[in-house]
Amino acid sequence: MRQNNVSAIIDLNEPSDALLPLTQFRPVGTLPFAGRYRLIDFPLSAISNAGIRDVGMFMPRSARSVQDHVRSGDAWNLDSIRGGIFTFPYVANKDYSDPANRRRYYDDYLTFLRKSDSSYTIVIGARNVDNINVQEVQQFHVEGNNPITVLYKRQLPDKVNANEEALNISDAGDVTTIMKASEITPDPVNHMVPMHMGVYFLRTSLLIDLLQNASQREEFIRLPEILHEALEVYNANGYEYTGFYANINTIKRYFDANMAMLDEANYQALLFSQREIFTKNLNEIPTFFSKGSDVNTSLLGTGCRIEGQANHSVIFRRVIIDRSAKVENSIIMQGSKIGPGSKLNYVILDKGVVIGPHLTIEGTPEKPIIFEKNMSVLRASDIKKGVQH
Amino acid sequence: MRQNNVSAIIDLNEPSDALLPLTQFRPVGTLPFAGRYRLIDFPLSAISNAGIRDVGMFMPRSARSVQDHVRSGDAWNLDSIRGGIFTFPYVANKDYSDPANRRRYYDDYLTFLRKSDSSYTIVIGARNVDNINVQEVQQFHVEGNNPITVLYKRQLPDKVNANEEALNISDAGDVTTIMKASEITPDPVNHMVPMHMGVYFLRTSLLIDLLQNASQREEFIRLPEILHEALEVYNANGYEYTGFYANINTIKRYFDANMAMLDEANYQALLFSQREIFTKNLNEIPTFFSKGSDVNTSLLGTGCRIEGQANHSVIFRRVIIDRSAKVENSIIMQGSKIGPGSKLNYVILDKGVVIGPHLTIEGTPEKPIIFEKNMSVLRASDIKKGVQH
Amino acid sequence: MSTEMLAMILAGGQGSRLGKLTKSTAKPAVPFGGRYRIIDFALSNCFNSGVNTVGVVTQYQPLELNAHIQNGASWGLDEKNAGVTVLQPFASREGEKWFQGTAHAIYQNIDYIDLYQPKYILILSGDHIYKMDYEAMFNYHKAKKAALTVGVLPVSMEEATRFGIMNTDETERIIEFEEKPKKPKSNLASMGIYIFNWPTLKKYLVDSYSTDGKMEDFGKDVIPAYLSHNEPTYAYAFHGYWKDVGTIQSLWQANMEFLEPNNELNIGDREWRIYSKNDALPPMYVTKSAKVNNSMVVDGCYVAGDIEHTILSQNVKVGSGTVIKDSMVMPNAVIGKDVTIDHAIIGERAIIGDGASVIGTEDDIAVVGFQEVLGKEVEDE
Amino acid sequence: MSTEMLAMILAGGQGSRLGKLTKSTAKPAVPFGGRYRIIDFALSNCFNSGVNTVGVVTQYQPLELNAHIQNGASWGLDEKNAGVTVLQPFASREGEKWFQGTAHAIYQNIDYIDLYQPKYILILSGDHIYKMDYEAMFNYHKAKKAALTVGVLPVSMEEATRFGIMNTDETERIIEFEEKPKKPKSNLASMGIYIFNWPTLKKYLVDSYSTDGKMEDFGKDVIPAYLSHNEPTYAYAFHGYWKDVGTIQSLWQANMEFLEPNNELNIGDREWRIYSKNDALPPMYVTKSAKVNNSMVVDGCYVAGDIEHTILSQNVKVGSGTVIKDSMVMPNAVIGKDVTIDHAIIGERAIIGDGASVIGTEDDIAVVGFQEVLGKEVEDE
Repeated sequence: MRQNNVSAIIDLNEPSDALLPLTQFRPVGTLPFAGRYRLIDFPLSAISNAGIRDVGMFMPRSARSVQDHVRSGDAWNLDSIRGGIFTFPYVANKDYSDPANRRRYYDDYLTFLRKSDSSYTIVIGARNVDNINVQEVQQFHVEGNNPITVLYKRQLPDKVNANEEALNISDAGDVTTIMKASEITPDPVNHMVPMHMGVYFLRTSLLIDLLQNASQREEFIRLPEILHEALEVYNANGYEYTGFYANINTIKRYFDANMAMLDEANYQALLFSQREIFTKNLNEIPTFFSKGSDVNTSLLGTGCRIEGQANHSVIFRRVIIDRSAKVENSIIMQGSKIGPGSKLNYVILDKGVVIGPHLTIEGTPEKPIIFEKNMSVLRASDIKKGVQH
Repeated sequence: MRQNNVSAIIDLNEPSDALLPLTQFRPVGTLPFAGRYRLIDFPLSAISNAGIRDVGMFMPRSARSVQDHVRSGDAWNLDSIRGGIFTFPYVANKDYSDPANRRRYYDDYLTFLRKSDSSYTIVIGARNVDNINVQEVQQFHVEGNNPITVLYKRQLPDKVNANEEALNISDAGDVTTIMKASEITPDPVNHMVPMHMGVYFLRTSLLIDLLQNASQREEFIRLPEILHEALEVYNANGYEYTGFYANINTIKRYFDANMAMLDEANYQALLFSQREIFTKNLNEIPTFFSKGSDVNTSLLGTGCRIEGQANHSVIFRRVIIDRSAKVENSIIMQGSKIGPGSKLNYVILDKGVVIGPHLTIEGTPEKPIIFEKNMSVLRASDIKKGVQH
Repeated sequence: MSTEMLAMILAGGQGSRLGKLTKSTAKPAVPFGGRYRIIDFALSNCFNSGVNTVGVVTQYQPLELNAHIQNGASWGLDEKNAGVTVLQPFASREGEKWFQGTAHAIYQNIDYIDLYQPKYILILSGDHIYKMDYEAMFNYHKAKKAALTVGVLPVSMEEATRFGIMNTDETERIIEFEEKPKKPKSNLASMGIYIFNWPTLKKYLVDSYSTDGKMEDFGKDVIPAYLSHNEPTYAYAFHGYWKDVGTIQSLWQANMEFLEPNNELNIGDREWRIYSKNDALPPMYVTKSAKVNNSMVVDGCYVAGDIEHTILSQNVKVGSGTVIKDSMVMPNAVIGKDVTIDHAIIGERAIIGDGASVIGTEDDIAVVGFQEVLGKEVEDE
Repeated sequence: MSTEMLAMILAGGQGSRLGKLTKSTAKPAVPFGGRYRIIDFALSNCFNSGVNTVGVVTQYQPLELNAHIQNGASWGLDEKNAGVTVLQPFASREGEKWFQGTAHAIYQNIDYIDLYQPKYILILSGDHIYKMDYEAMFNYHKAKKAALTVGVLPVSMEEATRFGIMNTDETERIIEFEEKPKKPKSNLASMGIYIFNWPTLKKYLVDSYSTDGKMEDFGKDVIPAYLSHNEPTYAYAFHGYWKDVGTIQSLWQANMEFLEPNNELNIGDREWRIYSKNDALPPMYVTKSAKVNNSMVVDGCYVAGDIEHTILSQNVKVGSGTVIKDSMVMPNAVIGKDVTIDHAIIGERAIIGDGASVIGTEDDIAVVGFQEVLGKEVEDE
């Protein structure tokens, strides 16, 4: 019943080039998702639901969106008199040639971990869509043989990229190495590959040792690499996560994961589970569906005005779909406006995009067309401003 | 009655070399003051007491101490549903050679000012100890002839450094230029010089214009310089501040300002005025004065254990003064410990300094000896670790 | 602590004319407009008008109201030395303090009010839907050097017979007050909104309760006393949308008006926002089989049926084959498949079983109470 | 919402044995130890034990208690779907709900408790000074498969005659309960701390109030009923500092014990902190003429006099020439010059004029009430 003696580390410096232009001014962790959330809501909620109150966040280059969203952490009960959010400021990659910056990197982690006085630490990214039961992971870890526990999700090889990381699991069930997905033999029964989720659970004292050892080295080595190495030295317990999972590392994955939420089973399983997904609270008016509007198989935020059609789409708050406009298979972020008569299919609009009247914009399921934040697309010639890759 | 339509800008990047080593890991703005406060509490309280709820803070290189202290801003009512604290990340000085960083500098300010939708803006530093009535300044500004109002405090020339900035005030009462104190003729009656407090009040629309113009220039120019120039172009209304004032720009000033608070009149006037000084709330046990302790003319925080003597000193929370130790004319910051029998006179201990038993450390009123954060001074040979300058 | 004007919201009414809807909750906590509770309007008006200290007086089933208001942060009413306080009956050495009427409720909370030493006190009702700038009324009160200013709404002469009517002279000073006059002389209906100079009001109340104790009600007792003692009492006319939602019929009507895109209340105006306690709920999901027209839907809703000219509140579930028309569904209601709902109000956490019908008419709105279960269990999808 | 164990703190007592100190405030809001109010101990124990949902039941002069507790954030009791709720009397369709006794107060708040669907309920008193890990007691309760576990304190046999005494068998099961026995058979005194299985307790209460309504008090009614119905009822012994501060004498005594550097309560232990609502006050100022020995002083204090074996609470002012010994001064008291105070408790916001004396003895502590003014006005310095 007492709060868990676990602290959490979230590193928001995750590779994001494959998600451009959506990640031009934000890290992967604050990508809007499913009409209401940001990706970082998933790890923060998992942490909060496990009663964890000490969270260290390694801030990305563009920290504004993280600060705006997380604020004092009150949405996740992280503004308590005990614990709270501890942020590590961003250091440009090249600056790690400076030994003072290297030292600060390790010192930040070590200071946080010692201050938390926790027995265990979970290290978790901000790019996964999932709903992890951290208390169950802790239980699994305590009963396991190895000093580190690592999480995996079984997936079919054709659903993953050959270069993505998978776990090599011994017959005894220990995780011995991390390999490319293409190098792992799929399970003979279900034909699946255990994909590395990038989530580690271990004793805080061990993590402190690992960081201290790394700080003695000549070359700079980041926390994910430290854990990767440690896993191969010590072996790890492999905890299988079985719920909804998406690893948002490409535009295609981002698009597909949003579309997957339009499947009612996924919507219910991920968002209405025992373990609530928390996010920043907003004061917004109801969404108005006018006479003659036509909406099907869609998620919508509040504050929208829908006069036209929306079909199989994810629509964030304060979006306007004007009369006889039609949005299909698209993601429309906060505050975007679609002018009368315009047709969108396989399109992603970042926040505040304005689409003028009577335009037709058509992407493909493989390559949706993306319009950057606050862009105006008022005439047909503007459509080429969209990015497709 | 409705909240004032004023926003505030606090730049925490103030010169701090003359305050080393106290400013090694913190900006001037988070220097501990008077046993309980940080310097930034004074501008934040002035802002809060005037009903201002939009505050832009330009963060310093070492942002941790600012974040730890200010948090969500709730101690100053700055965590409301409307407004709040907007932080501008630190950019290393040299990086302003990069046009992208220059652009971001101006954009940050402009975004904040436009978002605040305020009529007026106060620009204020974090290095002053004072208790400004911003509503009175606003009233004064509205009634004045010039588009900018600047604050000054009259001081005797021997209390200021020749190079400090003073205001040149015309016979008509307009501030026309900023000059060195030594260049200004003191008032023939009171022999005082109007010292520039570095606080400006102006229409937000004018500040936006000034920033936009500056952003067009070739060379980089910071906000204080922009305002300095504008003052000379437009002239300014000079608002005379008459309360307690200290501009903390040297160790000597820092030391003297703390000692000044031991004068009961200053203590009452600054800390028990109508305009409360807010600071971060702390949960701390009472201070215990043991049998035989002897404390006089001193300020103390909570959580201390005093067994020895304290005379004319400023003692922060959780300090231990062991039996027969004696502290005089000194500033002892949070968590420091003074061993039995040790004598300190004209000494500044940063946080968490441990002074061993039976040591005598003696600075001078002009040059107190400073010991850095968490330093251990266990034997006589360690005393030379102290800094005196 | 001191504040120039303190507001007291009288939220104590049992609201028995709302029938089943207020069986286990206070009227100000009744949901409205999909996203709000009635008291949100008074609280938001306070914040938007710069009134930062608010007492909410309640004594009837306050659990939901307390849970809604919490520390007032949702409305910006959580500043130091200010904020919102829920005031309930309590016991003192003098005995138990139950509230007997609007003025008596203020009398019983003098200790609370005096904590803030206000010069003025703003009395509000917790069950009206409107947007009003109390600061403008306050400026009027000060300009008129009034002891009491009464907020009044110009109504039609026919309607005037149903209200307390203020008859004024050419300076807007009130010279007579008539409760539901058969032949009204004026059309200025009292909104139950008052600004008093606090020291004067306090004296009237304390004097009364140390003698005959007759100052129970503002309309019946205090205003007549002020008039007979020649206290300067003025009428401040409010022009704008205002609705008392004290009956099933008016509550339904106000919700239907709320649906109108050009509704005078203008809920979307971001310069005068109406705040509420917001939970972080999942986005609404509109399924393949759904049809939603001329309706408002909010977060947490799951809609598989046909929704026409209807408001769905947070976390409402509507099964497929169901048709809902001209209705208001309150939060957390679960409506099964093939249900027919027409001209109805469905209470919070009500459960309407598959195939059930709830049919009202424009003059006789059907009501399903809070947590009421109708028809057979809803099938798990 | 659901929580495994919910705590209910009974903070409703009028505390008339505290005389003037509780004339206008509830007992749990009485200041203690310079920096605390009595209820801080129960609330901090809850947070430290991982109990995150707490109802505080009160009906007597709750203004100060409410202002102190606010939203519970000071004690970490402000989490979503949890937190602290102050429960006061209210009216329902069934009538007005006044609390008649400890068990009746729980009965009246069944709706609140059921919001969280707890399996267990922890009953606490709001007027004890102690540090206790309720989680350890909870583990005991589950291990014993008890329906009720009573927290007991081993006392001396002489003292046992003043308490409710639990007689147990060798398994620690309670077989008999005696209120203030003349010849005690055991030394296990009830602390007024209970863990019940909530469904069972609820059934007992509901059955009682639908028939004879006799389940008013836990000690007098509920425990005997549990024993007579053979419900498994166990005694959990607590070892540590525990003090009921229900009288002037015991309140003074507990404060003096608090001053002892080796006090068993160990207030400085940062592993089990006692939290309180903290205001940001200026540092304490000890003047040239002051002498402070064997005393505790906190922020906001101004000390120019001679303080010996005394606790000064927040914002207390003590003029020069004044001598205070063996006393406890509550927040915001102003003590003039040349005052003599000995063996006394000075109430909140009391004013002691220049030259006045307040002299008690160890057996008859002198008391100055809340806001009481003694002697002539204090001279402005």
